[in-house]
Amino acid sequence: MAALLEVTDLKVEFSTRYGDVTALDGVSFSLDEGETLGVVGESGCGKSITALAVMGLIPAPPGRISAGSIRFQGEELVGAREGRLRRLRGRDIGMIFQEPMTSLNPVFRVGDQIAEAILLHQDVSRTEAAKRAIELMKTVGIPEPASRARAYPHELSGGMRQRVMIAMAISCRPKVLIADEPTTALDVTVQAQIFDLMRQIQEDYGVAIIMITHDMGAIAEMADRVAVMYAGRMIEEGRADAILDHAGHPYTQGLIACIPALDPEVAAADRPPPLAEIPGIVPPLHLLGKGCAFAARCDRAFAACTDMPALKGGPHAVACHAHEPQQQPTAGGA
Amino acid sequence: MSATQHSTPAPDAPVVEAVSPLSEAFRMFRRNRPAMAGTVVFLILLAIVIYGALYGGDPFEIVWAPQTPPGEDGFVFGTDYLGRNLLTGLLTGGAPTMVVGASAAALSIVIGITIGAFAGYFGGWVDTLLMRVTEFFQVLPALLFAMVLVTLFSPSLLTSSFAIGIVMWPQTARLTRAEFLKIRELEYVTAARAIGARDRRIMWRVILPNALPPLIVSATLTVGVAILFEAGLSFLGLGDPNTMSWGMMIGANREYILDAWWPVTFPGIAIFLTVFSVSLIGDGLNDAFNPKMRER
Amino acid sequence: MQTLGYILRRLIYGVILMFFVVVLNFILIRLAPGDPAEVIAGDMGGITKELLAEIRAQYGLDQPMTTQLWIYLHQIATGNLGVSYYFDQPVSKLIGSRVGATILLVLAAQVLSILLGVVMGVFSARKPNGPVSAIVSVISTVGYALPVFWTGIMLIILFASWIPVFPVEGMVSARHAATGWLSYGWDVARHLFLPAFTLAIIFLAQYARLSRASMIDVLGADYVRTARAKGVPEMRVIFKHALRNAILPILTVAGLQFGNLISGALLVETVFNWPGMGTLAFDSILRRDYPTVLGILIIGSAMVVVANIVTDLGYRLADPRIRTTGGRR
Amino acid sequence: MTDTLLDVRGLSVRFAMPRARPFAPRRYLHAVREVSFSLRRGRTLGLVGESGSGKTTTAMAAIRLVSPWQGSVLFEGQDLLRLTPEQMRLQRRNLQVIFQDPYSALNPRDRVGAIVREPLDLLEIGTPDSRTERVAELFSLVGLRADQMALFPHQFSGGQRQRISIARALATNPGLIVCDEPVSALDVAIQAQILNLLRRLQDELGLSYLFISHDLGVVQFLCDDVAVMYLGQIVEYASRQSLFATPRHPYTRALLDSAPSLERRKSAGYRREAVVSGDPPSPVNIPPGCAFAGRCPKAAALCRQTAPILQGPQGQAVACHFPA
Repeated sequence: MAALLEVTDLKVEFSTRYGDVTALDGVSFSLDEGETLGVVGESGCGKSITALAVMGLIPAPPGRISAGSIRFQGEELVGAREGRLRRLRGRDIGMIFQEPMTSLNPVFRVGDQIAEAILLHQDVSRTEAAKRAIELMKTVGIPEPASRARAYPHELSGGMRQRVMIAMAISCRPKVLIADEPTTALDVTVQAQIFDLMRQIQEDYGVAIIMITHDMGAIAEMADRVAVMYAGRMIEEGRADAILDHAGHPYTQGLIACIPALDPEVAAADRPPPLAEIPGIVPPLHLLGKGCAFAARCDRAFAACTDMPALKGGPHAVACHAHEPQQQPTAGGA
Repeated sequence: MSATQHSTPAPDAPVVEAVSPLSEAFRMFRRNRPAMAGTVVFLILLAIVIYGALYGGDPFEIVWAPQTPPGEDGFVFGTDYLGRNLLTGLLTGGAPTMVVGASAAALSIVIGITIGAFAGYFGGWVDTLLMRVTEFFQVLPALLFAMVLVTLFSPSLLTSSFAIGIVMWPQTARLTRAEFLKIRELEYVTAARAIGARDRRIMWRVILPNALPPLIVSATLTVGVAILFEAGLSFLGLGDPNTMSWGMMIGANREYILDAWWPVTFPGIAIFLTVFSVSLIGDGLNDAFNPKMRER
Repeated sequence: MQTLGYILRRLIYGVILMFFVVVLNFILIRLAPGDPAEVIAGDMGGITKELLAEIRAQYGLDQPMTTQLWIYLHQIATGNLGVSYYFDQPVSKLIGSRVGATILLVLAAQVLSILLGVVMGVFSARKPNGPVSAIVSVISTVGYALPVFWTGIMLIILFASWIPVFPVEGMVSARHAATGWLSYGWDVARHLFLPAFTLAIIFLAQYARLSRASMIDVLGADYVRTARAKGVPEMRVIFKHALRNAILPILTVAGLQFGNLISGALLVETVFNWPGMGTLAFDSILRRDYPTVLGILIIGSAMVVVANIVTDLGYRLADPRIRTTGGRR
Repeated sequence: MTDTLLDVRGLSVRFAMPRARPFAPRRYLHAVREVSFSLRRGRTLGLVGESGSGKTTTAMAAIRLVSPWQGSVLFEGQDLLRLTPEQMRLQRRNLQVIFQDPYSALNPRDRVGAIVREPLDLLEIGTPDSRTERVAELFSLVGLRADQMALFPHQFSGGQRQRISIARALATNPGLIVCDEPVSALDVAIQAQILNLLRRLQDELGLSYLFISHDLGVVQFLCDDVAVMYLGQIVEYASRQSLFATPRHPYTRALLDSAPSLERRKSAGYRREAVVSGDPPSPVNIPPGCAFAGRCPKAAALCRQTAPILQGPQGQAVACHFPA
């Protein structure tokens, strides 16, 4: 069975004042119906660019997709006409963003903003669209949806606004929902509510989710599969458990180890042990060399790391010269 | 962002050169062609005006037949309705325009920044009071008020500068206040208080320098507006009657425009070029201080 | 209901502002060198002793300052702006016959400049580095630097001798004095075009700049990305989602510009002999007819106050955030 | 001699709201309500809560960067709220702050060396020469090179800027450092670097931290005692060990259940127990009774009428009618 969404060797370049920089290089992944792919990495790793590329929303200029393909249900989206992409957006691929505070238009009522998404893609009357908008608001757990539909964004809390965004994104029952750090700007209790809602919606609608996050905890709770990105490349990919428990790439290992996780042992300790560190920072895109971008921060780097390692190794792929694929825990593999 | 950024000390790492935001902006400005053109034109005009003020001669002297067209009888720009040499007028007429423009702008900037800074920094009733005063001055039609001031106290370079300065400051005050309100909330201002800085230091040493970029841009534009204001007053015959200025030349000859186009055209071009070059500089400064706008 | 209360509050505040304008007038006359009675009488030649005595009595000039102020305020409050001794007419009547022409000119210039400015700004914001954008920024820099009275004169030279399609002087042609509303209106419109256009040029430049910057800002906003992500066509993104937000700073500035518009109108009216308050102010200043000049200052300020209230209301309509929190700007 | 460094009693902060109309009664936003806590020398007290819980305002009021409305703040036995502005200014050498946003915490117009030196200059500590030496020492202490002193803030990464902030806070050898979410704006890898640095500095210099965070993992790593705040009040005040082992307030419980964790796997079919719903009430119209009642799964009629008081044994006080 062909994947719902298939991204192959995607390359995105931006022209900046340092010249052309490659924001994404050789990014490949696939998404099956109804599953959640978590894309994880620090800021500046190309997670959001990946999402925008799939949506056909890379700001051009200065950006452009210079190579690769994005196939949605077998249809090539790279180079597709804007009109075609526009009809896919919002209908087949929905998206929610990081900042619910600024992602809704401040001068329109939230009900109208949801109804607009419906009117754009479905042949229904205005009143019908307004009715459905209220139903959607109920679906995403907004109390008193009929009166809240007449509210302006600034009259709602952050959590409520993110629910409105979700209602808007699922209004046409899309097959893919891209969530770009949907809870980063929210408090933890609200984040938990939003995660629960997203999982509920996935169960009810069967929507496939691309969940972009920097938070390994969110990955554990939300993702079936994980792609780890670093400096515009995918460096590890596989099932969530495999990556969380047996990370192959030193970067992924570091990312997991440096979290001050809630742990009864740590809590009971008189003085918790120091956290693991990854030294240094993500290199700026215009200074990327030919070799492994992580080599400068990596304690396992050796001579071979001056060449770019390829992402290889079956269902749990790792892009690292120092990585030796052991016996893969393929027991529960797809 | 600079090149080498490691959080752990690396003794062999190259020493990075310090780049201050101001020198970065200056470099941007120098690369901006219209802005550099504006600067050059303005400097040339300034040189001409200074030369004219020193050696221009008497612009009121009647030297030839009235309304001699440009180029005839050795008069490059012709003569006006009384037979005065337009070249002399053009050479000497820039000084009052520029002097009044600059001093009025300076006055309004000083008033505006002071009032805006106090209103924005202290907030509360200080802000309410000062903003009410500002609104009051914005309600008065500026040119009319300046005209009244000038006539009441008899026109001269000093009264013109004062009158124009007094009607122009509210915009600077509003801008300054807005910047102060914005920057006041930033953490480095709280940090300054946390390390024991007094209000005076925070206002003038911490907030003001960070508010300067938009204020410098606006100050440049203020100079342009002040020049136009001075020209307008002189055009109406409310400039210093004993000093020839470009606006006055236009005003004096405007009854005869259908007979002779040149006595009004050339001074107008002179005013235009001055303001145009100043606003090119302002635009260039704006781009230099907001590199984001260019990269979008 | 809430809006009604808001209007009421703004009106009260406007009255307070006007009170201070009147007080300022009072101070100005007292500040002027010379005998206030002579200042008020103005440059009318051969002032009689009787007239001066009459003025002194009327303004209470022989009484304490506070009484004088009280008399003056009382006069203004009852609609009495004083008497122009030059025209020998009540100032209110003089201004009343002129104010309509000025309002017409100012509004025409304001509407023209906002419309053109916003259109120019929007189109240049779509491609900030494109040729349209470059042309618009040249036009706006040039327009900004043009002395308005000089532009007017240049247009007169152009349209009077070379392309005589628009009348260059006055507000109506003599022959149109009484030939029905429609042709009267057309005649006024033709006369209005050049002065309004001249006045609009400066403000056009400012609105074009402002709406360009504001539009570039808004087009980069998250909610515009949201609109695109839900498949809104680009034109609708620009004109519905973006413009509605980008217009807000323009409204604010439009309100603040009214004072400057009136100042500009003063120069333009003088150039085109437009029979408004500007020409009256100019003539009166030259004749030192202070009651008239100060009357115009009061009426001009009142116009700005009213215009500010109207723009604030417009802002409240356009921005729901202001409406519900009740805050101002 | 007691080892209590900071003792805050009944601290309240309120902000005046703009009047709805002229002459309408003033309304107040009650940001902090009757908060009491104390910090021992050389230890770390965590203030935890979600946005709007008043944790930052509490800390800022405790060092008078925000004006409190009521209460007292005893620092080394001296009430800070009774000091004159100039006395308070001089006291600032003992009270320093590390801010949340590494991008706005440093004045972009100053060289970072001058930024770190500024407190020494303003509070006139040491001779000019000794100040220069001190700055170099501070730079190496926080892991920066001395040759970077001439650079400007925009030439550093977020993590490095946070190190500069820390160096500035350390400059005057303060007894107390308020850390206002010092790592929440940083990527996880950088966050670990900074947390380890703060820990190391505490061990080496004997610092006391008042540590504000919304991240329980961070608090668990760094704090000795924890005060959980909700709508301007402390709802649970406990030692780290007992708070994480046996949370007593339903809100603390909810925070712990909501916090992301690597152990809660979708693959293992993890489902969260019903987490609290909705949002906190507005701090302008505070409901009678317990502020958490509207979201609490255990709320009873009593909770909506009577506000519970913070009580319980030392090291495990809770403000709840039905504590766990």
